[in-house]
Amino acid sequence: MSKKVRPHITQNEALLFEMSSPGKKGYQLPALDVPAVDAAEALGGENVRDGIEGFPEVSEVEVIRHFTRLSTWNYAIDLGLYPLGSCTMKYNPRVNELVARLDGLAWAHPYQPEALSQGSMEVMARLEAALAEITGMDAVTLQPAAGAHGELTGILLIRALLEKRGNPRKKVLIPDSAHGTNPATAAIAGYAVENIRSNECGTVDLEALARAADRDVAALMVTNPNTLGVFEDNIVKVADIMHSKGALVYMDGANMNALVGISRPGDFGVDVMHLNLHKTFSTPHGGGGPGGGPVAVKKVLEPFLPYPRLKRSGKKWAYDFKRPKSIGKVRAFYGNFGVLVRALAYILAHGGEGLRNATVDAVLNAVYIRRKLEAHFDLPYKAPNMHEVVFSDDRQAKRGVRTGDIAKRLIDYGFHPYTVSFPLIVHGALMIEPTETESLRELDAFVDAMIAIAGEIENDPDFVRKAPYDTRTSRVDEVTAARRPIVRWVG
Amino acid sequence: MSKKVRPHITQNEALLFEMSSPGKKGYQLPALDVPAVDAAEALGGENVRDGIEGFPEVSEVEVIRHFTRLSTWNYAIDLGLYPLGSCTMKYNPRVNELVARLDGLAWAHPYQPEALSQGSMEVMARLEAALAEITGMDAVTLQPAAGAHGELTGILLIRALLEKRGNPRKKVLIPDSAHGTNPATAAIAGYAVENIRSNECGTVDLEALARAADRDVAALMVTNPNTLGVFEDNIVKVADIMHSKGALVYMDGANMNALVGISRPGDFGVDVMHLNLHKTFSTPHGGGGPGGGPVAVKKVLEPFLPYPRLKRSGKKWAYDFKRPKSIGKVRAFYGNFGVLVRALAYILAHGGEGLRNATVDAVLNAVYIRRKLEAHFDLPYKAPNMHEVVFSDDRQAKRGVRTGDIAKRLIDYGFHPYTVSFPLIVHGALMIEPTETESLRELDAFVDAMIAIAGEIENDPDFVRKAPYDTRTSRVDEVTAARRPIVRWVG
Amino acid sequence: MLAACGLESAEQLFAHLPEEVRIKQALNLAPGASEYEIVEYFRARAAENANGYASFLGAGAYFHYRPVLVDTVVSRGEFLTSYTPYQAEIAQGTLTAIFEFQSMICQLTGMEVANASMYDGSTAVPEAAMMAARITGRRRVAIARTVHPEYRAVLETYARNQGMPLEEFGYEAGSGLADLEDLERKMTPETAAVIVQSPNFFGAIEKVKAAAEIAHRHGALLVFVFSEAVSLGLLEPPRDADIVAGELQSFAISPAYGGPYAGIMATKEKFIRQMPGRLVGETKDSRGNRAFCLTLSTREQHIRREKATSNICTNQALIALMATVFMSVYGKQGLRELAEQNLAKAHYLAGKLKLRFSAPFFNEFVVSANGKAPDEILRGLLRKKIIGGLALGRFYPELADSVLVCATETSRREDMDTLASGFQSE
Amino acid sequence: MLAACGLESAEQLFAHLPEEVRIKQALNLAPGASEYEIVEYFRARAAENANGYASFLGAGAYFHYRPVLVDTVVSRGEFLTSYTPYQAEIAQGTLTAIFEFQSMICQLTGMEVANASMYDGSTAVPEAAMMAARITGRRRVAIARTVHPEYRAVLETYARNQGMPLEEFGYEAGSGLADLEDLERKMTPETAAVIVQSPNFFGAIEKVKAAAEIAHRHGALLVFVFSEAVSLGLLEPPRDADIVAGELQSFAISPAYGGPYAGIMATKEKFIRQMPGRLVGETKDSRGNRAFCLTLSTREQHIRREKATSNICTNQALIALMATVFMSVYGKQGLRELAEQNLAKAHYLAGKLKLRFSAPFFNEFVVSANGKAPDEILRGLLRKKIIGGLALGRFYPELADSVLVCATETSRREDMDTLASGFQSE
Ligand SMILES: Cc1ncc(COP(=O)(O)O)c(C=O)c1O
Ligand SMILES: Cc1ncc(COP(=O)(O)O)c(C=O)c1O
Repeated sequence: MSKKVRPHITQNEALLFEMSSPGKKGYQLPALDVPAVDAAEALGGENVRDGIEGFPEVSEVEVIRHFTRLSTWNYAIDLGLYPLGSCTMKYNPRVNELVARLDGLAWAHPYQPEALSQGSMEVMARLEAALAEITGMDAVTLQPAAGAHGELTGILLIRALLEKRGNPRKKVLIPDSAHGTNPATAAIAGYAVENIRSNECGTVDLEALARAADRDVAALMVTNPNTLGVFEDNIVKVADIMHSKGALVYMDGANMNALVGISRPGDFGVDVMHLNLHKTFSTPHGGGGPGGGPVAVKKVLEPFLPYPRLKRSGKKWAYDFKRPKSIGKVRAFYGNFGVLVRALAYILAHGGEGLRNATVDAVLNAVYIRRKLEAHFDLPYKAPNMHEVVFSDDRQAKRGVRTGDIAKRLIDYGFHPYTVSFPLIVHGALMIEPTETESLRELDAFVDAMIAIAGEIENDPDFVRKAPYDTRTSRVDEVTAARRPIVRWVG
Repeated sequence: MSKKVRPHITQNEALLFEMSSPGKKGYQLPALDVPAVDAAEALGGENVRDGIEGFPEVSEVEVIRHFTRLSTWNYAIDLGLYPLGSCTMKYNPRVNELVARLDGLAWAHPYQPEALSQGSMEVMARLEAALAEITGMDAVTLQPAAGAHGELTGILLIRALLEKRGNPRKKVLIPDSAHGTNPATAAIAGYAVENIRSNECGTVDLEALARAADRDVAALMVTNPNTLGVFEDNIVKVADIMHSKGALVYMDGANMNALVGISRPGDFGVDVMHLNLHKTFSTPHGGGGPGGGPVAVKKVLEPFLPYPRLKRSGKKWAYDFKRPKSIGKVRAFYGNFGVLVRALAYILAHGGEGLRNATVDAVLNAVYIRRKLEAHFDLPYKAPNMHEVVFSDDRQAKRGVRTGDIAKRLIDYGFHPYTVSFPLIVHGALMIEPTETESLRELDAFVDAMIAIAGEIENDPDFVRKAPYDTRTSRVDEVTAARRPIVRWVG
Repeated sequence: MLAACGLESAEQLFAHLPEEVRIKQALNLAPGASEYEIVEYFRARAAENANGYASFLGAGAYFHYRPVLVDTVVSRGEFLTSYTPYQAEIAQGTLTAIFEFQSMICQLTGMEVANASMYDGSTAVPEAAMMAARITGRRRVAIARTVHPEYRAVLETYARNQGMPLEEFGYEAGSGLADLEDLERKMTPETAAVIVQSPNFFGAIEKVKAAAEIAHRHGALLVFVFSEAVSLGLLEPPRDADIVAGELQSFAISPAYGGPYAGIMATKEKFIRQMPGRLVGETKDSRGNRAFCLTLSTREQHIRREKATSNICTNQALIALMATVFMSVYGKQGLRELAEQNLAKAHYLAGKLKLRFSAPFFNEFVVSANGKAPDEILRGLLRKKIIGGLALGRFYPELADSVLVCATETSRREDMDTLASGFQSE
Repeated sequence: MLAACGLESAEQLFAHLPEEVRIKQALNLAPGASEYEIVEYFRARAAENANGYASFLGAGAYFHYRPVLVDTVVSRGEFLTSYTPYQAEIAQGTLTAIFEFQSMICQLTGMEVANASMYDGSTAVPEAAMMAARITGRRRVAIARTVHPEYRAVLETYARNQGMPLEEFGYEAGSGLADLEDLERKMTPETAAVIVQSPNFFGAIEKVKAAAEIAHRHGALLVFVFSEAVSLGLLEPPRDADIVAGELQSFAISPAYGGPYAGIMATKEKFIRQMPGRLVGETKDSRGNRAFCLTLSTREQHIRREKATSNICTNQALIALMATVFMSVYGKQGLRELAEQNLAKAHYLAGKLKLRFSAPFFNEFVVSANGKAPDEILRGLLRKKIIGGLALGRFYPELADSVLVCATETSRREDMDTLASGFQSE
């Protein structure tokens, strides 16, 4: 067993419902300083419910123990390398948590008067400006709540522009390496999806693109660097092809951690793109969210951005709701403001040079892993990689061990696995993104673990197939879960 | 193996010194807004040191991972029952942490003007009043930093009074069941210690006391309930004996969790006592401290309290430094103020009735454990117990298993052990204090574990002697540690 | 490290990028700042916002007390800094908590299944509408004008591009409730969903049963929306609804100038496969221990791509966890007492004001400005450090003389008295 | 539960208490308050303290920036809510951190062993004096008047009752340094310890080597005291001292109106068995893994009782952990840069003021009020939201015209300029 981990006791814990006892409570409210009101009288008896059946009844100490115990069953960035490709699991600075909790920000109501919201508005304006500078675009909306939401916003912007030009068109082109949110988004925005196959370098096949790019095409959704971590070196030509057909280029900015300070999408032909604040800009993933998916656009798309827009009015910020061409709102209020605060804090901490250095380190770390592992795992695409590297389980599959098994075995070695089975163009993908915040020490431990597992597969593939061994929960039966779904507690 | 725990991987971690690399840093300072100063010039070259040899050089993410990983190796109240007798490991409410961190309190400087310290002074005044009410005493000093420090303060107060009366006297009487800090304190206060043996009920032997109580005796230091958890039912007589000889009664208030709201030391003859805020009043132990050891006294001792004293001056609080009879200061400034804030928050949350209810539950929980375990473990003293119960390992010792072994085996069952080998009057003591914040569920699990271990000892004593098995660190060799002490990292 | 990579300089890492795409000059951003400066910067911004006001704003974002434990739990790195729980063996903490969340949302709403969260209430509404369209095979949607105007605006954005015609039905001028006769008129055989909110934007309790009856009679689904989750502690849950889409901000989530919040979606078991978003299910591990994992992901974009039930990927997991802790702390008894306090406070305040509508309300209601300009009243209150509510003209031109006012358990009697006097006096 | 205990009522639990000791009426305390009310109460108290002032107070409690990670770490329940690490197998987190703490304190002070913490700097001083007495078999102690007056007061309290005669030696009126000639005069064959502090209470760097030389020549030990730990990032450590007693408040510990802070004690290996307080040592577990445990506890009260080296039991573990995190974050390079910034700020400010003493100083110095009353100057500064320093008359009657002023890395140039103008102008 590896030197990275050792098993230790963790507390078991029942579900809250199972530990409930009638009458227990974890709260106390201040005494009411006004007369009590009879609910049935005020609301009508038919509108008043009985007690919420099954709802937990536990004490304060039981609550804190419950969630503390649960938390110890999780892996997290705070515990070690989390090399999920495409997810940019970098360190989440704690000062960002502190500033997001400042009373004046955390307790600001979205409808409080503009004169009493200048701090929030300044934060948003400054973040918009910084993101425009980083992406090389002209305007930014902060309203979308996550990457996929940003994609939708972006495609709707394209649709609005094309409608304005007379024809919203019918199709969106998407490389076969794209993330699932891209086609799902295009469909929700009312477009048919046409897949573009990748060439042998894993990048967009120019010929295939040129063939597909007809007058029905509204846009190309391209990820750059793509999901192989490879820069689309023909990106300028790609954009030219699209533009020449009156179509636009949408860039999925999930992989901006490879580009910040090095290359700007606005400079290579992109018309609209989203950013994932919860990836590139270090806001914590929190077990799946929240995120932030700002969309940056070229000037031509600016009139269509969701309202309201921030505008300067004398020395103050004001909201401009009169945006006749706007696609409307994509979310209530102004976006995931608390996430925006954290992202701005990250940008302020780094500054321009710091952001660029982070990019360099992110790419260097990924290249390092590639160098150390390419003798042991199949590398289906040989083009230079940027912030992540994608191997395949080709060699290991011959011994009957798949990428998912290797992932589970990595857990025993003390690591969170890489992204499994994505992108789809790699059969049995191992998609590894270390990020810049990992130390050489941690990277080396990971490399050693991967090599050790490759060795184990040679000697005893079956052993690896049944991993993990040292976790409190052994391999989870996902098939049964899906076959007869139990998605709530029924006692 | 018990249902309470299951092993899970935890991260290993080197010492900070071992993971250092030159030039790494986890901090950034704002740029200096004044001219830099040449240190050698300003201070003299001989006063300027070289870099601190061996000092860590690590990144921010390495720091957070380091301490997060370390933390997962600890047991804590937040994880489960922590039945350390004499330690009152109750739940530490998190709101207390919040209020102690409010800027105006946490960043108050001890020398800021009184007019700008009224909030802090009010907190202290209110806590003093509440503790006086709870103990039935006349005045309270908050200066002592912990229980032992309170003991010292209390004994010095006694000494000062007796000196004033003409003779500080020579001896302090201490029951043989007392905590080690009692004799250690008496010695530091310049007194000889005379042990008083306990009677067969575990309480102070009145005859022995009467015999020992001569005119050389300054005070008796008594713990009530005593360290067996037994109330000194003769306490009034005990006090009378001491008082009749011109001696005073000091009460170690470590066990006040058995009395709050039920009985007041000031009403049963105690002249001076300390409280452990980190026990009875729920301030967190933090792995060994900080604490708070306020001392409460009867009027006769009030003039001798450490200066400054809070006094009302019109509508404001002021400090009275002119205390000619004062024993002086026992600590810089006013005490562990942040701990005082938490203790007051606890008192405010409970109110009089809530405090009393807590006492009732604390005693009930201990009585419950006694009832459930007395068939399985030897109970050397049969008097009714209050907040804790002390068994002996008599039966288990016959199988070669000692209290320390049972304690280690409890760890495998998912519990922190009880207090081992204290009080000294019980051979092989198991001193169990559940506190009021434990649920019946958790108590039952503990009882089951103890009974299961008793069974294991019957079947396979050797197995128990080598516990724990499921911890990342197996039984630690304390003997070697003491034989050749390595108390710092030397690389 | 460079050497180990066979590189001489970091620049070489980017040598494969075409020259034309490389940045020519450094980013024009301020130099990196220290923690200290960052805190100072945001403190200064926070000071530019409202501070020390008593606020009676609600309208989709409510001031409720937040139990300290909530922040304690979500500040634990194990929850804060983990990703979506794809690797169940090292994510049982998050998975178990989500399972509890889903269960509690079911208990609260009277539904049979609930997902792991949506972005917020506003985006949950179009997701519910699209789900109804998938289930019914119809495209039209009828939505009450008493639904939160911003939720309607978001639905509008989605629907327009989805080719889903939207029909709004009005409200009764007297009661402030959705005009169900108008709804009846607007129902068509193509109507997939009827969408009502309760308490509605005016704080009034809608006749959900009657709306459901109309919807169902026309073969449509009823989508029930809520924006004030605390009301569910006291109000009859929407048992007649087919889909529930709501906002949990009231459950320990600070208003945070509009987000992040947590949306929920709940429905009947039979519709589970049409539901958007992540779901956690119960199963076993290979040793037979109970375990949880993400399940039914064949509904989701990463498997089904353009045929997915939604494009949602990242959701609001940590915020949903906050709500879960909140629900655990308050529990059965506490949630009811909390709702009762809200009811009492709002009715105390309402008793001092001229109400615009007659329907029963929970903790929000519309106040008539008595012929005065709402803005003037609100400005006057600001001088007394009171944010008096939301002038409704912005969303309802016909209510330009009215203010939406909210009182919660945090509203103090003396502040309510001040507010009331601001509406009454000159 | 009562039934399981064979009881009919909770009252029976206390039936064995003599009637006369039972409380007759309920405690006279306010009824229990909710979290909300508790927070309100303390917010109100916090608001009654100084808020928004720039402070130049030091004198044993310093304003330094606190890295956010410090609070993140100590807020983890595993550190916050654990007891003294008696059970090593489930306390390796705390034990490892303390071992690192001890090691860093050694590196910082140039000593060979350090304990797990003392209550604070002031109580560490008498502990050091008593330790010196034990080692030397002597009873007298000589202490410089330039040691923090409150530390001296605490020593005085302990020493008086221990029968340890105290002798204070003065300071040079010009330099502000301890008067070593006076020390020389006051040395006796009974002197166990010579106690000096550097930087001393006036901020000046003492001649520690020379003091040590005198002490050692007379067979006494040198006890070195510090109250401003940041100075050790730049100043030569007290290698010639025999015992170091100090205060770590500067290491990420908020001033908190005087506590909790963390005292340290460090010494030479040969004196380890005379040291008070807990010690963590390295060892192995039964599988051969490195492990840590409390060690040499035969020095301590729970084993040795009246013969223990001290009565200390509870110490300041969590506060020491804060200092440990602080030292880890700043590290070798950072601690130096931090100290250099303090030096630069203090010298900038000092350059604008009339200094009372001539000796080199670190981040604190004594300012002469130029014939004006210090209190008046300080009151004037308060009006400008500046707390200008500590008027020294309280502790040194002969310095009644002087103010102790401190500048740290947190002091802003503009505030320093305002402070200076307050001293200069009318
Ligand atoms: C390449 C790519 N695009 C889009 C997304 C979707 O972003 P989000 O999860 O924020 O909706 C992801 C997230 O994993 C991604 O990796
Ligand atoms: C009975 C008793 N007395 C005194 C003390 C000493 O208190 P402290 O550790 O706060 O110095 C303790 C602490 O364990 C104790 O249990």
